[in-house]
Amino acid sequence: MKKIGLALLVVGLLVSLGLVSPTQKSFAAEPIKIGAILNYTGPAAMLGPLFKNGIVMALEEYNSQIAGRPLELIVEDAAGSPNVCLEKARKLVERDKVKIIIGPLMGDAQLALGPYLANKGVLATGLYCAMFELTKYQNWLIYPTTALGLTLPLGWYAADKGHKTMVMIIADYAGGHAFMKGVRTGFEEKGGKVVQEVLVPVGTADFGPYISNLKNADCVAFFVPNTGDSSRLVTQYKEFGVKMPLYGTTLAADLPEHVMKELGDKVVGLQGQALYIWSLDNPVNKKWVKAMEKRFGKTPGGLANNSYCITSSILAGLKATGGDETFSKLWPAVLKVKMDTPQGPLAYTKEGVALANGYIVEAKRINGRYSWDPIKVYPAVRDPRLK
Amino acid sequence: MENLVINLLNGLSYGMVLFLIASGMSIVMGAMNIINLSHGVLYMIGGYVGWTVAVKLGAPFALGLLAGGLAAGLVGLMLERGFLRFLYKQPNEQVLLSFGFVYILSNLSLWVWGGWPRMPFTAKFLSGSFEILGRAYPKARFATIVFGLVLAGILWWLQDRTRVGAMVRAGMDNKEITMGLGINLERLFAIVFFVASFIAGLAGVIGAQLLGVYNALGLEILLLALIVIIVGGVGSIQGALLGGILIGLVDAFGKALFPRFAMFTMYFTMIIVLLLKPRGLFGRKV
Amino acid sequence: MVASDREVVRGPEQVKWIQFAPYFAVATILVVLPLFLSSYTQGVMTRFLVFALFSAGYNLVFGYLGLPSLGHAAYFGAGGYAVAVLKLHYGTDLFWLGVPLGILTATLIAALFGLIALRVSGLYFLLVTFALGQLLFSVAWNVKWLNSPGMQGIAGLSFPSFGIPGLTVNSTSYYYLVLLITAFCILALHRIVCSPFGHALVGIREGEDRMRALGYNTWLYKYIAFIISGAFSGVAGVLFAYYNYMIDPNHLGVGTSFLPMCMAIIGGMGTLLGPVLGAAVIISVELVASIVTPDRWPLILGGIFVLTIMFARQGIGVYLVELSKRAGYPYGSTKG
Amino acid sequence: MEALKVDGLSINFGGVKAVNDVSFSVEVGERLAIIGPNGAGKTTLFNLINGQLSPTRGQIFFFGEDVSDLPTHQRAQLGQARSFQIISLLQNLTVLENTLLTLHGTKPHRFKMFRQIQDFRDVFEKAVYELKRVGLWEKRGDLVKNLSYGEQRRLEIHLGLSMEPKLLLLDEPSAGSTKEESADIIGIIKNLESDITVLIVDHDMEMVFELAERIMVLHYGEVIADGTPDEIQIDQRVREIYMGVEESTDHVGAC
Repeated sequence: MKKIGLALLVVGLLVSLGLVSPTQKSFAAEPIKIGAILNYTGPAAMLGPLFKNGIVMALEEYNSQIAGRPLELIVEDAAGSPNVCLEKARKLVERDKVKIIIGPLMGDAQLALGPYLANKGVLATGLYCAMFELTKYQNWLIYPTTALGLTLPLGWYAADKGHKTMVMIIADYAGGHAFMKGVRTGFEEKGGKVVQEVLVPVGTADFGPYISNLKNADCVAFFVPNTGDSSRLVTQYKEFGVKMPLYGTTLAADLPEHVMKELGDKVVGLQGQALYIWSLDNPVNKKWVKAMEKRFGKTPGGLANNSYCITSSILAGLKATGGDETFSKLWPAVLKVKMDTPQGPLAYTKEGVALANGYIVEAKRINGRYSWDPIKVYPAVRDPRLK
Repeated sequence: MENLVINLLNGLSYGMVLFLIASGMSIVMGAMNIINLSHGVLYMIGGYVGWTVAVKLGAPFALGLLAGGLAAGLVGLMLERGFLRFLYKQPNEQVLLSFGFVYILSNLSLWVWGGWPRMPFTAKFLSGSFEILGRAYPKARFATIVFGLVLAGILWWLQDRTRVGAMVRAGMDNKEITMGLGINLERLFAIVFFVASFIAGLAGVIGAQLLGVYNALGLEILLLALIVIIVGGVGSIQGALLGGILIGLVDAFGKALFPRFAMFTMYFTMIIVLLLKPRGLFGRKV
Repeated sequence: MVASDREVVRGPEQVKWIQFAPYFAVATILVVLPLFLSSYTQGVMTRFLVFALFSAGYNLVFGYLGLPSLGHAAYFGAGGYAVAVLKLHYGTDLFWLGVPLGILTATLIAALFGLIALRVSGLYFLLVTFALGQLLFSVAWNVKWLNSPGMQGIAGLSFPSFGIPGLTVNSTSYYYLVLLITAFCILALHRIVCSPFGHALVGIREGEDRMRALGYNTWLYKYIAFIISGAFSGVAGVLFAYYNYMIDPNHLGVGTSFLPMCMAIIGGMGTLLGPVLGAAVIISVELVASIVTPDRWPLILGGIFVLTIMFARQGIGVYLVELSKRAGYPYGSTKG
Repeated sequence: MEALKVDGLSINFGGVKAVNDVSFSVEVGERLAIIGPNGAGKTTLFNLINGQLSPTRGQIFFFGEDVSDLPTHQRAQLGQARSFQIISLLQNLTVLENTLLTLHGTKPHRFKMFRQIQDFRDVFEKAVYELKRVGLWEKRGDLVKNLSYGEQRRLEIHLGLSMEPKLLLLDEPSAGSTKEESADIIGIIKNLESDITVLIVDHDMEMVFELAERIMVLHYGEVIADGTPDEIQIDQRVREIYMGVEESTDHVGAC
């Protein structure tokens, strides 16, 4: 028995030595390596595979090669921590010599990576919008728009519905603040007033105490990250019987249909902002949804669409440079890309921020099937801070 | 006034979940001198199994409760019989081994149940809310308080009135004497560990009424359990109950009054207790 | 309990040079190998050295004194935060400023926390140190001054500068700097462990009452050892912050505190080089496992923990030494 | 001159008076035995003199100095050495290490951090001398837990002596020893220099009467007799107490 234990340990060490040693150069055409930092463990563990599906779809549309150079995807686990993301980014850049990194998801991780990736001249992207602060580095592709731009329409929408005052529940981290600043900006632009901001830590198990102590207002808007926090907040909000209408951000992504089914009728009638729904009525989308269903066996959501659109635009840029992934060539090429994505038309500003449609959706139950239905579109939303 | 009552109820219901998770861990620490860091993961497994039975298979909530408890109990028993029993009196090794199982069991349950969190669920007759002082309050939370108090009563009875409880108390005071009395310590420890894990599983299902179940819960709840044990003292049901309620209330009122410092208030309370009573409110020498 | 600390006392007998052969071999690898590696792998080795130092310093309290601290990240992180705050608020990454400030911060915090933690021992010591570390974690989380705008933690750090014109530090030179400092610190730890002071620590671990009756002020010994250990953790934290480009509240919390404990147990606690070996094992397994399987790496890491405890309970280091003894090699045996 | 003076010493454990208003003094070089049935408070008294416990009331003077509030280690520095009832040697360390730690304990350089312990030559040579004297030099590298019980007892007493104490507290030195080992220990104590003051607690009456110049009898924490061995032997109360409990003492032995 002891020998087995030792043998396993020794094998482990040898394997590690083998992998640490420099990778062998092949004589075939150098692959174009694309790094992806996705969540496979930690609080957002379920999102990694979804993002990956979108990326894989985009790569396969090019048959995984551009200008004779194979496309190679290297996936790393973000583990939900900015520090781990930075470590993984260093591995991708310094060991794998990657020039393109897709991800990470969370705003604070993006801010942590910012200085390093700018310094190394790597094309970086968020996964689901990104922080405006990153535009100063001039190497971040921000799709579909900045965090603030993404939620701007929700503020407008709430004001358009005649609400004068609002309470905000904000996840206390970089992304949360940016999202809710968007709602606030939109709401105040149209004459609304925010009367209370409730900051909640990421991963809050019990929102009860927060919900019990909300001030009175015409409506409540929230952003909390991930399915877990969002679904707990929605459930607990209903349980406590608060009468104020509730508006959510990033809804279709955080509460996809199978989660809605589990939440049941609690969720019906919930309105909020979303960036993509599978039922969008445009030909590109219809074709794409079919392809995704065929390839992965399930209906895609906003996350897969997001990573798909980002990857597609990068690949289009790569095609334009003839497969040259050098940052100084690739960056301008990607910024010039104009394409129709399932989500709508895509174009980048000179800061690298996409101007995509913003959708307001409502949770409905039709024939026993729960779904998000788009009820309003705000085309080509623009972060007011952009020139 | 209504706010005060609602906050109080919030604190109590959350506190009861904390009590349930901390009590088993605390007894195992006190009676067996075993630090089991995978206790939080047992809680999570209980919650997941409870969900599978009560929601996925549509069985009654009580059955889910039982299934959750049993599943966690059996996993716990396997841990004790297969591994921890070789490590009595080796606290450092226990720490590392049980943390290894935190990694393994969390990842395995990620495999089995996927990363999507499960929504809070409860028995049919407990869903919905009733009115207190003109404010709606969820029934399930009230039920959690009742569950917690009932289990506290049962544990108290087990510890103070039964033979096993007497042996455990004797074992805490003096291991040699217990062995001298001809008690089969091996069997006693296995029973204690099973019961503690069983309670963790129950807690998982009861807590799921408020919190649902998700993969990161194993570690989150472990940290909370440690805080409760520090406040309440190792090896005492009373300590775990008082610690759980105190931390639950501090959490509820902290979130209500100083939402910006939600995390800080809990740790701050812990340190204040430590400064006044280094072994916790009901701590004994270990 | 464990070989080398007790066998160090071997009197005036002759030392055989062959006994040091493995150490020379390892030293040679550490000096020469990085020259042939990518900057990333140099970074990984830097990381290994930092954690080897952290763990070895931690082991003074954990292995030698027998007090299981679950809060040493507080001192590690404090060192790192000192460097990070210097950069964030004063715009300097001067080595000569960061190192003393980091060590000072860590030492002062250890001196304060030691007063609280050393009122208890055993299991309670573990819980109290955990609590203190988490308190610092929540402070770093909530205090705006300790965070870069918009995020938790401080990003945008870089390798240190030395204020010498024309001298810039890259990953290679930083590796050698860390190697030098780590080697120096481990030698210092070696002196401490072999001194009357170090032996007294082991004595206190084995029987505090007796040591008191022999005239040792055991509390003072524990307190001093705690502070020294905190200071070494601080050094490691400073080196880490320069290497890691960022520092965040988690570097003060229980997750980071847990690392040196794992490393010490896996390598062999109560020995000087056990934690170093443990650091090598954990850093490489973590790295390889997450490359091989990004979604299943916790299974491998957890499996290593379980295997070590079940098959090489005294730590891999001690286990290897005993195996080599059985095989008849003189290596590792320091018995006179 | 008085080596030790105890004045009105009392300690309560949860209401039980373990030691109650005990006063006595010991001259320099005197050998005093303290006897009494189990639970009489002998070991507690030692713990008080030694500083492991602090008294509820009363004072302790050591060579005229009030040491009532000093911690154990400072009393050791002043010249108290103690052997424990249950052997307290550091079981997982070697014989040599135990010896070195003992010898370094009362030295001013014990906080030195950057010199190896074996480089303090004077201490090292003293350790070699002591180990050879006690006959354990050959076993210097063995863990203490691997020594026989008698060897451990011998080492412990010897190490106590090597601290060059002014006052030696021997708590049941004969416990668990064979006849020969006991005789050995008696020999060691008899050969002590005459200016060392010795307090002995033991159940072995043979040893007590052989060694003690004076005997004090404790019962339920109180002194009930104090005199020469001859006086104690004929004391009526002592006889009553001892006749009543003699049987159980034999059984329980070391307790």
